[in-house]
Amino acid sequence: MSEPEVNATDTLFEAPPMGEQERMVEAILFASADPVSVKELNDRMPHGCDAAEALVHLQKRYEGRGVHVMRVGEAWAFRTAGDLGFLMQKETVETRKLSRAAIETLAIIAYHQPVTRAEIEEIRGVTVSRGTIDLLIEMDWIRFGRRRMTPGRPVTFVVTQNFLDHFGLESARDLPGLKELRSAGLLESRPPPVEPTPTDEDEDQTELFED
Amino acid sequence: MSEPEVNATDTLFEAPPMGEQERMVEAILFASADPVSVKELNDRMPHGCDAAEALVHLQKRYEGRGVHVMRVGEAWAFRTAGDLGFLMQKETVETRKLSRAAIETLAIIAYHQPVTRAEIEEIRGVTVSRGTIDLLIEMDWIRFGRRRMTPGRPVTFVVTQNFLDHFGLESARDLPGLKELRSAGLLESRPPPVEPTPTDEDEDQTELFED
Amino acid sequence: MSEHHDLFPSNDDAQSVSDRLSAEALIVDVDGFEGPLDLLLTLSRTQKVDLMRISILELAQQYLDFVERAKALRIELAADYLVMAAWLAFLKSRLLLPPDPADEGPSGEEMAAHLAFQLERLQAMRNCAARLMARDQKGRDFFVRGIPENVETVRTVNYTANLLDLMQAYSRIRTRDEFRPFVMDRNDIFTMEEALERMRGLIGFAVDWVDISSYLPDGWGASPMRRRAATASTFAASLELAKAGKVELRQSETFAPLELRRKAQENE
Repeated sequence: MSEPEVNATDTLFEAPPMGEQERMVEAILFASADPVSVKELNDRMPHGCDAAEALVHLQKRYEGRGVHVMRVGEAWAFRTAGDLGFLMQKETVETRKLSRAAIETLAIIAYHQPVTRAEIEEIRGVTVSRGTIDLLIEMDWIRFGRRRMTPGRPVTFVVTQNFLDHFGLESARDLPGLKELRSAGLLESRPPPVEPTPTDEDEDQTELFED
Repeated sequence: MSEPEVNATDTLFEAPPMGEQERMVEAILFASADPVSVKELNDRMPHGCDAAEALVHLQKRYEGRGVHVMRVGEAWAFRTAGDLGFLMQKETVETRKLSRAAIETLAIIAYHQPVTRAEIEEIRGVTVSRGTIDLLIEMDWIRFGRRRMTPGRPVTFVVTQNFLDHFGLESARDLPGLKELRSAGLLESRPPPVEPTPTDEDEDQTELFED
Repeated sequence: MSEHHDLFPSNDDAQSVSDRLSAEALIVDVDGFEGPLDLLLTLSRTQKVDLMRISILELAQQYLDFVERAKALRIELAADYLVMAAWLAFLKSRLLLPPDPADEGPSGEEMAAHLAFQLERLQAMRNCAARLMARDQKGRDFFVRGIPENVETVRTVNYTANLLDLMQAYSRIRTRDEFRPFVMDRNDIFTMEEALERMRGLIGFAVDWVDISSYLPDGWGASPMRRRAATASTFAASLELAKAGKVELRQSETFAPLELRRKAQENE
């Protein structure tokens, strides 16, 4: 439209062969940011072209291919073949260290199972967030144990077989006791920092993970 | 992770037939505006696929079509055929007019890469303004290469994948006229004869030309 | 433009009008040149020969003429143009004079060859730039997919922890109680209150000057820590008593023993 003289000269020539017209439709549909109507195709192609016919050929050519020529309302566009939609997903796997809150909760469950949430909180001295428990359950490291036969019948948590497998333990009883930990030099000899660390708060999901 | 059994079962089967793999590559390349590397193709396709081979078939299939399978460095992309550009006036994005300095600097980087700023200046005979380099980096046509292992460890510049993509080059080796320039010795960095160079001229000599 | 015609009458009548115009344009557009090398390259075109066969001597003369004319026109040339002029003048002299065998350094021919190489290389890069820009370009001649489909990223996170992490976490919790907030061990503290109490009972006897160290409680002089605590509190208690007007303090000189005696009460 901006160069009307192009169209004027085009009329002097025959319309391009159908194979060429098909190529043109192919390129236009490919590059356009929106589906393109037959009218717009004809407007953009040289004078005498028959976009509708070219579309029929093109559609046939793409039958069974990885992309199809699809009608979208009054317009046309390329679309990924329905059976290949799974390729449009990209899976990424990220490895992160378990947060301090989560590992402590897990340790308490392992050493004290079956243990209720209230007991975990008492031992840790801070509340245990739902997210921490959920994460450990989702990882299949802990599961619900029997309910405690005390008022309120609280649920208990125990470690799973998967936990034992992951940590290479025969049973949770094989975990070394405090005395052994101390003799193995695993006990921290210095008091924890006075300043409360954010993970101690355990309020927030985001704080579940260490940076 | 959410469906770990999918991957597990995939390995139980043979890789899909090559025709299917070709369809997959076709779908993935069609869906992306940017070139996709062979590695990413393989990552996204089912286990056992050979994207590189599928690409050979696919490239052949699109020979002479309205869109082509183009190689861009280590990656691949569909691009409309160059002879059909006239149909796309609507899609054309008005590109910034590059200064002569920018174009020459770009060409020197492309043909001499990796090249230091001092070498660019030596070839052009003028200092390269910071803005020129910045502009080319901003356009994602050049990037920093490795530092040169010479005194001062100067940074070098190389062209990017986007540069290759923009100019329809498979690799920097396909730059037009590269061979001829090399055989003519014009790509060698030939140091000037040791003694007086224009830059370390004595003061009194320049004074000859002052009023 | 036209006024420069008179200022620069061509010295070669055979030169075509266009050549003369371009020669003048050189002067007028001196700002348009990208440095002396660019100017040299443009001047070299007037020789109408291949760059490989260009006469560097002639080129040097052309450049020097240019600088002369610019000077006559009172056009201020940037320093690098003048530096190049100086270098070319030097090169010219080397090319014209017979080589001095005592002279070390590159010969005029070597210098000229390098300049020719530089010009040829710059011209080659100019041609490359032109060929590059003449290529089909993305977004102008060929196009990318107009409706790209977003690749959905399914991110899975693997959390890791090993047995050591687990045990360390547990020990951390279980040993937390062993580290109560720091509380002063009071066994070795002799408070000021205690010192006051003790001294109140004793100062009645201090009619004469007494070294206050004699008020230290029994058994507190042995360990240094206890002695320090008792001395400090006894000293503080003495000050307190002096402030209350019960005793007088004196010290004969710096670091001499501090002495105390009961203050006579007026109403006693």
